Amino acid sequence: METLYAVTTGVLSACGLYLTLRGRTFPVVVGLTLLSYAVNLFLFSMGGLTTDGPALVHGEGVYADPLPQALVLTAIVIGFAMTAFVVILAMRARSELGNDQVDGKKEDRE
Amino acid sequence: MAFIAEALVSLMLVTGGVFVFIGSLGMAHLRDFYMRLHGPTKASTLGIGCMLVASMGYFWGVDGHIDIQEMLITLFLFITAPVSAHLLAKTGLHLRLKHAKKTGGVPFELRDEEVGKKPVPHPDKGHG
Amino acid sequence: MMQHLVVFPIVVPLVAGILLLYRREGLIRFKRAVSVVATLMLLAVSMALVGRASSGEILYYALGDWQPPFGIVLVLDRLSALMLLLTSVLALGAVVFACAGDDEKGSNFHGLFQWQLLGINGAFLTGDLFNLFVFFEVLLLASYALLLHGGGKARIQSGVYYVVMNLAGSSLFLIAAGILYGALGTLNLADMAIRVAELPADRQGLVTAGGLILLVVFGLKSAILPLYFWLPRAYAAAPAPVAALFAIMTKVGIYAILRVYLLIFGDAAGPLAALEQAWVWWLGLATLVASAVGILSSRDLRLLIAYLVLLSVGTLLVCAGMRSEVSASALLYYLIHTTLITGGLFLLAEMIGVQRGKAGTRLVKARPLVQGKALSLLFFIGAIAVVGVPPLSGAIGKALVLAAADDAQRLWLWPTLLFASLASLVALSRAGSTLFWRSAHGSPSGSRLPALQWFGVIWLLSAAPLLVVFAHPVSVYTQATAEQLANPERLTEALLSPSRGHL
Amino acid sequence: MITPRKWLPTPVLSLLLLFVWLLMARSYAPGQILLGGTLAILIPLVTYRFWDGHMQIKKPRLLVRFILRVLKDIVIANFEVARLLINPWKRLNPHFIEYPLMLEERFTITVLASTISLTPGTVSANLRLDGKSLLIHVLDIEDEQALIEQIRERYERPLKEIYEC
Amino acid sequence: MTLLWIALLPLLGVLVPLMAGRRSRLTCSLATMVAPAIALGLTLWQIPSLNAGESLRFFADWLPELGLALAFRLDGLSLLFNLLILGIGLLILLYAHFYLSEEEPVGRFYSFLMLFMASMVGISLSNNLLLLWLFWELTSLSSFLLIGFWSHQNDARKGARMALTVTGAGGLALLAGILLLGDIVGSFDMDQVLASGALIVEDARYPVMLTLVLLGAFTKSAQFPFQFWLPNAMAAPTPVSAYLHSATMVKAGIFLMARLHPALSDSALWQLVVPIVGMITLLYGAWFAFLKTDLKGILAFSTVSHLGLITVLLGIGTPMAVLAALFHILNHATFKAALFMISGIIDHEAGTRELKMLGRLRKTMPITALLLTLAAASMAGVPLFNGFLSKEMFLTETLESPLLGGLSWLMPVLATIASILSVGYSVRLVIAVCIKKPRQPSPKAPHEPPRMMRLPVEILVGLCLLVGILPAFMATGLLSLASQAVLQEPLDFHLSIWHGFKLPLLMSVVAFVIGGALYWQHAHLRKFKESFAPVDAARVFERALVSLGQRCEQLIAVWDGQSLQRYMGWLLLATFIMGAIGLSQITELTGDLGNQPVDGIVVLGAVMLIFGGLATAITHRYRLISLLMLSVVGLFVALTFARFSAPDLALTQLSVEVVTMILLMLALFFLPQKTPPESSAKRNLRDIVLAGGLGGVVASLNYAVMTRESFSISQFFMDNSVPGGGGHNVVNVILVDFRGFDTLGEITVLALAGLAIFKLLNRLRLFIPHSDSEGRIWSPDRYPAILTSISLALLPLALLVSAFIFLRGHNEPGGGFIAGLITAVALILLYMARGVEWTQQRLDFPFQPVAVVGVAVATLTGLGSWLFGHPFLTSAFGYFSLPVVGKFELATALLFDLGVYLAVVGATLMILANLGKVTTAHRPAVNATKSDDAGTNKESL
Amino acid sequence: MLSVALTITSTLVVIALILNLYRLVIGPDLPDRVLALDTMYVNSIALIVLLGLWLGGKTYFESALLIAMLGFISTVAVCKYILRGDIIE
Ligand code: NA
Ligand code: NA
Repeated sequence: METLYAVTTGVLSACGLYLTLRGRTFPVVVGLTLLSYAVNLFLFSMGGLTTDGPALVHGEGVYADPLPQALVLTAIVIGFAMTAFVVILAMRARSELGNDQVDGKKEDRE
Repeated sequence: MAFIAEALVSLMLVTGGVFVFIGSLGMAHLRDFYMRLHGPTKASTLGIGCMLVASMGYFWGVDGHIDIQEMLITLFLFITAPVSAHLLAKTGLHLRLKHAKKTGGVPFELRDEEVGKKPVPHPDKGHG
Repeated sequence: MMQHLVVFPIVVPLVAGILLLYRREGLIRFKRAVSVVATLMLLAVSMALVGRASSGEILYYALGDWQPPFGIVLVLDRLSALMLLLTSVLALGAVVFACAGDDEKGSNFHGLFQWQLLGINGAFLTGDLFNLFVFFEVLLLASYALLLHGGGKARIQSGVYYVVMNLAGSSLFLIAAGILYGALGTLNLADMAIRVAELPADRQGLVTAGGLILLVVFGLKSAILPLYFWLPRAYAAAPAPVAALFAIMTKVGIYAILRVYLLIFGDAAGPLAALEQAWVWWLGLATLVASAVGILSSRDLRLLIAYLVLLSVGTLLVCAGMRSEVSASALLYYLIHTTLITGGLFLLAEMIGVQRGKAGTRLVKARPLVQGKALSLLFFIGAIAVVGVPPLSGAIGKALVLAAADDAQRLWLWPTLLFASLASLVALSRAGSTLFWRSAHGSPSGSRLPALQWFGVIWLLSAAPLLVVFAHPVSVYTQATAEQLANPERLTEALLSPSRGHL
Repeated sequence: MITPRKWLPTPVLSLLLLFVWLLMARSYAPGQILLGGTLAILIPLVTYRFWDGHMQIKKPRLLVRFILRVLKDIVIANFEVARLLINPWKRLNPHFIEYPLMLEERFTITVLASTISLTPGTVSANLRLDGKSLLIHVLDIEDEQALIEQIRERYERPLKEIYEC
Repeated sequence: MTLLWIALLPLLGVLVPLMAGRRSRLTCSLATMVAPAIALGLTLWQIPSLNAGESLRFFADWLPELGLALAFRLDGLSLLFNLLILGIGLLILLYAHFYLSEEEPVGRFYSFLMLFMASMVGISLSNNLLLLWLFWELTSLSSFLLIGFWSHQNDARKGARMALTVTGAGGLALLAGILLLGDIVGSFDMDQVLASGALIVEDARYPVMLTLVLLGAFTKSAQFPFQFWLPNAMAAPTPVSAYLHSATMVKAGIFLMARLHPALSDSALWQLVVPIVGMITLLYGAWFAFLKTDLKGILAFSTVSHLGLITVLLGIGTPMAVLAALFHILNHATFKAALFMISGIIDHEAGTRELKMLGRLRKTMPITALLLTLAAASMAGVPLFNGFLSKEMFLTETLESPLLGGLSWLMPVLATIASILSVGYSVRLVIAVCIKKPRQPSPKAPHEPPRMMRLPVEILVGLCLLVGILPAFMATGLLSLASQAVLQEPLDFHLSIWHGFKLPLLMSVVAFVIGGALYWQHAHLRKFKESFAPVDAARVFERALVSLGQRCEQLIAVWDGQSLQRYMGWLLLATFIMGAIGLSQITELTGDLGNQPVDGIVVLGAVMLIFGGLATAITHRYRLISLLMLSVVGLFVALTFARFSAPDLALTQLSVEVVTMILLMLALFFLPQKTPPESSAKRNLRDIVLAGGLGGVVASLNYAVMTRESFSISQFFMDNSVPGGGGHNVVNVILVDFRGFDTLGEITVLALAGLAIFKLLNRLRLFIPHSDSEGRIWSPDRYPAILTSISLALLPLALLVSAFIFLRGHNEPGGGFIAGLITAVALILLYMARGVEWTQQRLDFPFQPVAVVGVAVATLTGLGSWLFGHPFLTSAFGYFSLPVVGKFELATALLFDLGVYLAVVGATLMILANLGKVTTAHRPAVNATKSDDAGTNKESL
Repeated sequence: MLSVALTITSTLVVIALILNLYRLVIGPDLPDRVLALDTMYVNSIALIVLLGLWLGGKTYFESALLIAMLGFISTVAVCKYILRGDIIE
């Protein structure tokens, strides 16, 4: 299971990273979002993968490590805030610069 | 849990699964978008409903008292599924998606003779 | 109240921000008053904290009363106290300058400014890796907003670079923090240090990976080569008071490098000790070279100053890369100097640009300045200080840095740093003579600059002579700080042995 | 003086909300009833302003009957559709129907459209902008007129009675 | 203390003219002179103590960490220099009073001059190497200001910058040299340094150190090949030239060599480099002085030449050579200062410095012409002038020095040639200016200057004569003190006019004869020189700087490229390398725990995620499709969280995912719907390799951590969640209590995002497309009726669910954040269904205050704990019981969570609703056919 | 018996999801993909229910509820986007 999980994280990161290397703002934003999903999965698994052990303490039992979960929660929220900002920035950049290239300098070829 | 109960739960569960499957199958293999729309709207919704009933029954059997909170999800689905389908159909009509040839009563928005074959490009060429 | 003093640098801007942001429009006088008063309070608090820290005692503040390593702690040692004081001094200059009118060029300036301070102070105080991430994000998002204050193409474009790079950096931070948590099982930096010292062999690679990826993140923040590209244009485009405040932002990265690597990867870390050293050293040198090239290529005063920031970053990084007590002390002295002076220069550039009319800060012939004399005097002071020519602070800073290198390091450092200094000398003398001497004919036009702006600039640039006059007391403090940093076990003891240090 | 009306603008909705609350809370303790009751009063008060016109259920008993009928139809519809879907070799006769509406209120039209979508082989595809007719897609049609009649009698009239008369 | 005052007085004197600048000019000039006069007096007052062999020192610690101290010494060498600096300085001030025109800002000029004087005094008095460097650099700066004083002149600006650049570079080298020297000696204290000659010379770092120090000295003293800046510095007002380039600044380098002579000179390297450089400079300067046609140019090159001479002497380094050097310093300063002042007078009165426009001054300006002739005679080394004496000593030393081994004859020969040239240019100067007829008329009719303007010249020329005639009386005392200081032992010498018929005299005679003859051949020589392409140092330098700037710009353009793609590439590459280094140190990737078994649903999840991720990347050019794919990933990430025991995360991820989708679509509306194919195959491959590589690193690290046992501190949270935090949902207790501080930061970030986005949207005017990317005009149904009714029906339900999730969060999955998002999403649904205007009318609360109040509530909850003497954010909870209600829990954490809830609702709505608002007011009519308003209308934020 | 039923149902749901993915990938038109995504949301509720039955707990009830709610909203948003471009107007 760990192998599969790690491969998934890796593939998602790779896809996200690939998109962040694109030349237009929107794919970059999508890439960053995808990357943050991957990173959340990564961070989440740092306490190990636990089946049937949500950290709701009502007695004895096996519990998943709650700390990475709390961290991921924070990371999701912050990631959301950042994504929101960057996508609006992309929009504004298009309006100011006349195209949606990340470098904002070349002619819009459409 | 009593055998009968378990059997009922199991039956309900499998029924649900089958409906879920059928809904998606219909969506996967039917010939045009308007027909594909039927599967998920009805079958999947009912399938989930069945499974939720199975779940309710199961926990009734296990915990000994009945919680019908699953009904809430079913309620939600029954409220929302037709609206989703409606909106999807609207988008299909808006985009003038192809329909199966033998479809009858084709409405005006899908008829070429009413609105022309291709969308007339707007002078400002959209926003590409 | 005194027992809560350590959390004040966070609470004050937080509350001030709340007051300022509650209403979006109007009340500009009220907002200015709140912002300035809050910054003054911050200054007072930081001074008190420096006073507390200078005794050498390491204090911590357990938020929520959860003791380390479980809860989040704020750590006050000489280093963090110094950084707080530096921030508040810089902030006061910037905020007063902004009150002259820059704050009205967009919405919510003062609130964002205070929250930016919140993020910076939090980053300086926290003793927890993940909390550091959170404060990084606070300061970044605030800086994104402030960078765009006032609008304009250049800001938007540089904003895209800045934001996207830092967003990717945030993801990397999470990966690094995750690995370190996974391998070490804790988030408290002091606790990490203890655990690294007893690390099983099969986890060393993981901690190495985590530590080095973290270095990429800090390198990005501090603008090390080849991750510095976001800096020059962003700093050049930012509104003056914001650019001035940004002078501390790269130092947050430097601070993080000092804090994390001296503590966690100190001598006790065995095979992992000084994990970052070679990278920071060599890339710091390369950063110096890149900054020199940038300095020589700049045709705009703001861009030039931005590259001077990069130069200071390079200098600080090589200092960090030397990793000795002497070099740490030199680093801190230089850091104080460069932060305040480059901050002041950004403010000054704005004033000069305004008086030059259309030409702005571009280094071309333009109309003469209305207040050319005073501006040129300040520019001269700032330039001397930043180049490192006596008799101002830069000279002492540079001499300290040069002297801190050992024989092997000198071979690389001296030529590089001296050539970079020469480059800045050449560029600044050219800039100065173009700005103040090579004016077009005609009488100066335009209005005189507001007093608040003068205050902001003079407030910051007066550091140049003051740091020379009080070089000894300052360097006594920095040396004591360096000594404290060189002995991280004091910090771990103070935090993790229950009887000591708790406020 | 605040009239009870203002306190409780939509008693049915409030009851429904209380019921849902108890469903979710999985407890009928007095505390939960109190809490749920408070919310059931508060939420309509907050959201009341969003209703343009206020729906009155005229004949609740009829509503219950209607719901049961629809549920039955849904189950049947699904078996029907399942049959159609599983057997792709059966020739389907898809068809669009322009259904002239008798209902006028938007809400009741919505209920009708939803009902149509959930029941045998029909999906309401578009409510015309004038609100006078509903475009329905039928998966496999046998008799167009019969279908229109069936919808009218089985769903539209009851709805009209429940809400609009 | 006296020493401190001598050093400080000129420095304080900097302020005097600035303050007196508003007064009359005379007041200003006189006031300025006070400080240096006192300093001079104080210096002279010390002579008896010096003669008595007392060592005069002042010491105060400044920065012991660096070895910098405020340490001064006054010995013979400093005395010599101080007298020159202050004495000539006073004369210059007097002279400048007449020289500068009425309009010029004399106060500023004086204060620059005083700054310069102060720094020179500092150099000569410093008893600490670093202090010396401090003053050294200060001379560069003040001379920059002085040379550039006439800043409206192009030459002045360029000359100033060139001087600063060259001397500044030298100063940097000097700093390095001094640091190295201090390191070798172990102190920067001059006394210690001077006493450690042997130690220094034997140190392995000596050659490097010496090179660096000499670089400093040579640049400052305009030695070859750094001589070029000096002639260009002549753009300065003449008092400046007279002061800087005769008496003081250029002598700083000489001073340094003399000062460090005992410590550095005892090596073959010194004795090789210094004399040779000096000799080249001597000849070079003399040659060009001979050929220059500009009065100041001649003087400037002559200065270069004489500096070379002194350098040669210091290089030779024998006691007598040192004496000669010191003597020549004194002599050169007097006659050259005089000559510069004269040239200034001529310039002032005749309006030109060009030789061809000058002539016959003996008629028009007889006294000045006489003074010129006398000073020139001294420069040429005519007997009975001071120049003759030191030159004779120079020639003697070149003969006696064993330098260059078998080529030792070369030195006297070259020295003679230099003397010939020096005679040549002196003769030329006198004849061209005073005797010959001008070839062109001068701009002004020359006449004698004011009496007082000539006074300084007269004093100096008088000194030349006095010293020349009565050398023993005039100079012995000073020179013996000075030489003792340099040589560190008393030197027995006798200065006299006549040394008998010896070889040096012959050499002088030869010089006079041939030099005189040379003057007559001057025209031919000039032609010879002009056959070479003229090399204008200033131009070359200026061009070099410009081209350096351009090169750097090109370099930056190539290296930086303004390409975010490249920057990201670097970032990822750096991360890849770092991660790979870590991985390479892991011997066994799989840890002790190994793999858990896989089930079908997990495989499905992985397939969905991998597929979704790949599809997002592959379809990225079709942006909406890519978004749908991203949505699949989002959904399955949530399911993954659910699968692995993280219900809170699943809920959060789900709600965030939907909001993100909506947000991305809102923005996408204003962006191109498709990305044109523009990446080359190479670039794509590169990106795939880079992204794939880093993905591999991430996967490996992930795997390595997961298969190792966790040593987490988490058990503490498990154990304390209920007793300490009052909640059963540990994740929530961590969020609102154990690590509530993180959460406070997190909601601040969220509120900040709202504020930042508001800033971005402020006054943004966007072009609203009339049709989609395929040219299809939008559907006319703005608010589909069915959607409207349903969203209204869902609203109360959603709010109820939101309240439910909020209230139970502490004990079960949920909490303020998720509840907030549900509320926000429900309202957003309303926005979608009914539009901004309609919704806004009914939802009349402003979002920013809500978000801020959220943060405020959380903060106040945290601050509340202060009232009970607990740290910030300390939680409290209790179980209470009421008759009907029964037992229930109240916790401050709930209040904190309320803050979170409000912040989330406020910020999310602020983002989405404001974004929606951007367009609403400006939407053109649906069926508009005109596209006049299609352009984007931009305004500032 | 229940476990057999669980296995069968799981298999059916998994196949259903793969069919959704198939439709999502091949399209051919946007509404097809949106429909596929919408169905995927609905079907993932089934996954959650199955998970609950398998683990014997109701911890994930809220997740299912949210999927039902949010899946709908996201479908609405995409449809609005296709129909009107401006989803909040
Ligand atoms: Na919109
Ligand atoms: Na809108």
